[in-house]
Amino acid sequence: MTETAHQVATAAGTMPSVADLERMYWVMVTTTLADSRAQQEAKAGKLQAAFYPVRGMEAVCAALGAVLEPRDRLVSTYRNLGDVVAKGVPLKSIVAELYGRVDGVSKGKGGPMHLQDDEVGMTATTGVVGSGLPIAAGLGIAAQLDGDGKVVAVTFGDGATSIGAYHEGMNMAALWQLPVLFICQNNRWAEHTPLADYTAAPEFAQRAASYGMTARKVDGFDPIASWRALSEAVQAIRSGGGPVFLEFETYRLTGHTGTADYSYVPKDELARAMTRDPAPNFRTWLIDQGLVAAERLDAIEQEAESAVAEAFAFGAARPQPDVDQLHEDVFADKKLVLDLL
Amino acid sequence: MTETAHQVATAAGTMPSVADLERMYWVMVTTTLADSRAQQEAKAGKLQAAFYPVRGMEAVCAALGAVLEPRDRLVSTYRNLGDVVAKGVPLKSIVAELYGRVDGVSKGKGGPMHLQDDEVGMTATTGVVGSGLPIAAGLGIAAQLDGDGKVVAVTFGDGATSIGAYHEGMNMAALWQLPVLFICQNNRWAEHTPLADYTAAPEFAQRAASYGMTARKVDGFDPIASWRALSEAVQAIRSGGGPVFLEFETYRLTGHTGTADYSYVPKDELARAMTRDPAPNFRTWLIDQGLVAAERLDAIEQEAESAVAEAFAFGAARPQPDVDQLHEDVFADKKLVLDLL
Amino acid sequence: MTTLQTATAVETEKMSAAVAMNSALDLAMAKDDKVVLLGEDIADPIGGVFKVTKGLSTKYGKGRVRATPIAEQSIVGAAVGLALGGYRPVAEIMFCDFLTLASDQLVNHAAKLRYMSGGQSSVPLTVRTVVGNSRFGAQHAQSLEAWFMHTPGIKVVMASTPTEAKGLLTSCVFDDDPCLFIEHIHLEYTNKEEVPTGEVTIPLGTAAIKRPGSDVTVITYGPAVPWSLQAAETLAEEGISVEVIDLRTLVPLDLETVLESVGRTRRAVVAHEATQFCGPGAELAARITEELFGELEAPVTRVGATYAPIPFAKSLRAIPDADDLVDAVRRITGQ
Amino acid sequence: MTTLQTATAVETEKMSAAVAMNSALDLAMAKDDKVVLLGEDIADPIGGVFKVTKGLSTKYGKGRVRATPIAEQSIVGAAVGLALGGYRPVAEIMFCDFLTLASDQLVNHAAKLRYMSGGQSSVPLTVRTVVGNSRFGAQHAQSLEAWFMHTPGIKVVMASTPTEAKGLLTSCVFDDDPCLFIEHIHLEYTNKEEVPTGEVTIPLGTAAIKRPGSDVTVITYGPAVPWSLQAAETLAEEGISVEVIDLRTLVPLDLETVLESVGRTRRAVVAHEATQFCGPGAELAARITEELFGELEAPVTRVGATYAPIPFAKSLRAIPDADDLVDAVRRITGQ
Ligand SMILES: Cc1ncc(C[n+]2csc(CCOP(=O)(O)OP(=O)(O)O)c2C)c(N)n1
Ligand SMILES: Cc1ncc(C[n+]2csc(CCOP(=O)(O)OP(=O)(O)O)c2C)c(N)n1
Ligand SMILES: [Mg+2]
Ligand SMILES: [Mg+2]
Repeated sequence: MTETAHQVATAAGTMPSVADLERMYWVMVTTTLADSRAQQEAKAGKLQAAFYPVRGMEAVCAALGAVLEPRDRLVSTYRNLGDVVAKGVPLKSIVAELYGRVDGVSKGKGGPMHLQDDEVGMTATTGVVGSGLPIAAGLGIAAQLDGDGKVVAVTFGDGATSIGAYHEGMNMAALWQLPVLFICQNNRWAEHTPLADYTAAPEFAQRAASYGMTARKVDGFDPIASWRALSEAVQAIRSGGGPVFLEFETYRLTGHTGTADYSYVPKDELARAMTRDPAPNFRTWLIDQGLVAAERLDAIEQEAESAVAEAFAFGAARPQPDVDQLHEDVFADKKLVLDLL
Repeated sequence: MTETAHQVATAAGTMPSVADLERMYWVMVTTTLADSRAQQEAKAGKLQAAFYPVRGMEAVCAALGAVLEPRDRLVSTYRNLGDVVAKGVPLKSIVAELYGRVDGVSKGKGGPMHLQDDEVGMTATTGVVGSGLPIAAGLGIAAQLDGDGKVVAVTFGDGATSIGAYHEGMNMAALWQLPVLFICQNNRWAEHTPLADYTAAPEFAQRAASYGMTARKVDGFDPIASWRALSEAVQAIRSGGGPVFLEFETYRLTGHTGTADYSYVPKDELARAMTRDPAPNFRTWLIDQGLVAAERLDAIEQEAESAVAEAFAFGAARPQPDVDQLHEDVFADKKLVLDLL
Repeated sequence: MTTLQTATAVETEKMSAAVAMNSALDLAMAKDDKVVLLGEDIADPIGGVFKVTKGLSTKYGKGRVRATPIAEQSIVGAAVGLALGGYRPVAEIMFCDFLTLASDQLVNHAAKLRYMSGGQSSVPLTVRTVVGNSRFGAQHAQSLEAWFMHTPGIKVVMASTPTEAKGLLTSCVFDDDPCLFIEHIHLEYTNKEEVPTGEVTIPLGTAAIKRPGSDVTVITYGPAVPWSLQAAETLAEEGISVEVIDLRTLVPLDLETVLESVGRTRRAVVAHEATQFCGPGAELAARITEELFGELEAPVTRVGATYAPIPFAKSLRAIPDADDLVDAVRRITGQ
Repeated sequence: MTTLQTATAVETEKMSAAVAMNSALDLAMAKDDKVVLLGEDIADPIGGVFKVTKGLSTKYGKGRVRATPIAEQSIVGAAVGLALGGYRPVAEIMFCDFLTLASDQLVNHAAKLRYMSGGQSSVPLTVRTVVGNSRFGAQHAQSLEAWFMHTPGIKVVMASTPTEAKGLLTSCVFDDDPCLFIEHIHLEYTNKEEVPTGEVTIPLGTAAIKRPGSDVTVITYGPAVPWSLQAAETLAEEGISVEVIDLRTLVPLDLETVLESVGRTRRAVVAHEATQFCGPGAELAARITEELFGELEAPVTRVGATYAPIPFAKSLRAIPDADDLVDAVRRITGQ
């Protein structure tokens, strides 16, 4: 990670279309704003939910959203806000789910750790570290059997690389050359434990390559570098090249949860990471490069701001699910449950 | 694997003492004979137990027995006959346990999958693939805290490298530089599934190195090469160098269990492996090198033969445990169990 | 009550349970190309260590019949993914004891995804597994059905005959909820019977009265059914008329059949091979008592495995048998 | 019955359960250098996400207090190894739901090694874990004590007060068998009380009568104790005298205290937050009925979580509370 602020890839290479650049900026700004708002509500005790901020990961999420098609599937984690916004889940349905309200994507029954929206290929979100990888492998088998070039992406943190399910999912995907894109969001923390305290082998991409798949490390603060790595990977996977592992180097810009202490973070490390804050850097760069005008970016920001405000107003105001939902969707047939009571 | 029969390491290097060479030969012959006898009894329906032959692994087991001290600990698997003989568990107690008899190492309550003898550091034997690795890591923490240079060795198959516990144990050992020796017995089969069908990354030593530990591949048919690699590793570990992973290339010379079909094995592969059969090759080499005289080896063989015959006669003849053993050793205090009935 | 529904009840063949389940999977795969199998060693030539998938990889290809790495979490996890991707995976976990390795995927994902997604997800997977016995020792002998009964969102099925194994497995495969199908090593090959060669389905949640009787109801399932019937035979000779109910599915639970029977006999024993303490019999005993309190002549009695790991030595018998059941019935009938 | 044994019953301090358990671990580590801790995030500065290990890595060093990788199998597996190596490990599994990831090590190894080795091995490990609630959703809210009750060879403990948390945890740490110690997120910080600052031990297998009564016995444990006491208060106002028994340990089980009480009251309700179906209450109900059949005035009733994953929305209440218990007691007392 270099220390230049405002740094975004300048090296030559393919570039997203202007529409994609604008959408990426929209995703980044929306995510940043919604994230801050959710943290604020959580700290105020108004949002009674475990909320896991995504600050620092906005560039990767935005780039992922730009390279995936709606039919492509995404499996995410508890730290999912950027992923779900990028994949196109409507903001109101997201926020209503954070509040556990009837208009949430999952009718308020899943909550913030389990955001899911089949309509846009946001297939599953797990709260158990690493458990998404075998599920993604299974979706990869399904996609491979379907034979239509669908890609399955799965996001997870650096800490997830320690767990058994990670290993099993990686080996299975490599073995069968499944169309799975493994996205390691390396924010250098596993809850409150720094990377160096949980592994002697911090080069995740290198370790991933040893399973027999393509693997690369990417600057995850840089939306263009992220977009390039992701679109290359998706193309390779779509054309049958088997799984790809990308490690995105970022930093967790906030505490582990919306309410957690973060005083233990080394101040200089955090300050350095803050200079790479994805959305403001991207804005500057887009203007500097003459790709998107400041006015257009202002408009996107305003749109995002009001969308976030509206979504939170909506989410907090909607009712909670009716009690008859308690035994609905335990099984396909509700009657079976009633027999067991 | 070269195709020369009678091949044993000839390259210069340190050598076991004559006493160790003789003991290694004794372990190999005893294991081979006891293994064949157990298979025979199992096929005849007289030994009613799942027995997992070790034919092909004798050289590695013998070498391991020669380099470990009694205080060093060993964690093994269901395929444990060579390990337990090499670690010094009395043959009669082993065979009595195969038969589930009261004089078995575990009073007949564990059976062949769970041979254990605390007296000689044969600390645990698991029937769940890969589960020994985290246990070995824990024993490694204990040894590290004891600070007395004890080494913990754990044996497992090539197929075990696919499972989550393997991964977690490896990462933990590397992280804390635990005094653990990982011994991968690569016999190229995971039950009835060949290596190429369960991983795209068959270079286990290479993958192991990516956890941040020393790792090497060794010719496991060669007792001298195995002994050299193992003693080097044990020395390094004992002096605080952290964990070492050794992959021993062998071949499963029989079916998966004592009674399993093995018709599916590629005949040429098996024939080639058979030319490397550890005990007879070692015998020839010891004589050729003038290290141990043929007469001495004959005497060892005879001793082994009668010991095996005696052990099987003993094991089959001894009584099964008394019924009052049923609730003994569920908890330290038997009374607690009686309260739960 | 219908104990069996056959699409074409004509042709039959003598089959073991293993062969009958093989036939169930074969027919399911032929009928619906969304049915895929995965598990250790399930491909030919070996066709599964219990031979239940024999021939299927040859017939349907290694894309639909996948021999996996030794990795139970990813076997069940991949089945969850396949199910979310529109398939009907049938995963084999070699021994029930290894469900411990896959229980995160079964319990936290398969069983909860429909609920947590507000009904968006179906997870139509089947996990087949086998309960071993003491020939393998304590790590290959546990009956863990109680764990999954206690887990809302997953169905639990155990068959006791080849025909029912075929019919129940077929129902699991085509069920839209996750199903755990537990087989028993003793039932896999013994007890051959005439089984329809065509499709057989038995609705989940229907118990079967395997022997009518009037003095005591024995409620049982899976491997305990044969020895319960044997005990009933012995007791008949003593003049005690025992009704034997084979639950067949533990979730959903056909309590109606159970209560109807116990309402008549006014005495019940629950018999199973799982550990008795906090086991399936506890739920049945509690429930029967709640519903029929005033009508019972004796407390509902349980016959299950004793509180101990399963010992290897045969002289140590932790798992109950017909004699234990005979004793229990004699006790509650005051003989 | 002794509900509390204090080595030095003099000095006390106001403590939450989290602080009391911290004190228990601190004293245990000071007393016996074989006591070692491991688990995710347990080292300082954070000292565990529930702060139970706060300060201990600073005091005893990172050799004895190890923050681990996120790897539940190897956390418990390493604890098994440490125990076999002569130590008394205390492993923290952040949420009870993640026991699913470590259950092979707990069930197939920790619980069986003494038995399978014919008594050679002791496995004196303690696994501490926490039951969450719906603030985290369905994957962080399960009470899985029934799974481990059903597993021969492991003790299961749940405390309901700070002092008892300290005393029971200390007993677990120094017990020679594997112990599962389940905490509840609500009890961790609320309900402070005066707790002895010195060592406290409470023998495993001793229940405590938390409120004497004569009409109905409520048998409960862990997080259900406070709301059971609350229900008893409400019912007292209606003239129903409820005896509340806090089991404190589920294995071993103090059935004697339970039967003595129900023998007097002749009515019993079992209350817990685990799923009711095939849960701990089933065993208790079945057992009480077996022992006291002729003496019961009403069937033993159960109050447990309903059959559903734990929903996130608060309007959906899957876990019972005082009102449910009040209703149940009214029902069986015919009010
Ligand atoms: C199996 C499991 N263990 C523990 C936890 C508790 N936990 C939640 S998030 C987290 C840290 C994960 O770190 P990382 O994978 O780096 O992801 P990040 O949170 O940094 O995005 C932990 C340990 C969990 N959810 N699942
Ligand atoms: C977790 C688990 N899954 C499946 C099995 C069944 N099983 C016993 S041995 C074996 C093959 C293991 O292969 P490998 O690790 O190469 O060891 P080998 O038997 O060849 O020595 C399998 C799958 C098991 N014992 N444990
Ligand atoms: Mg992280
Ligand atoms: Mg092998």
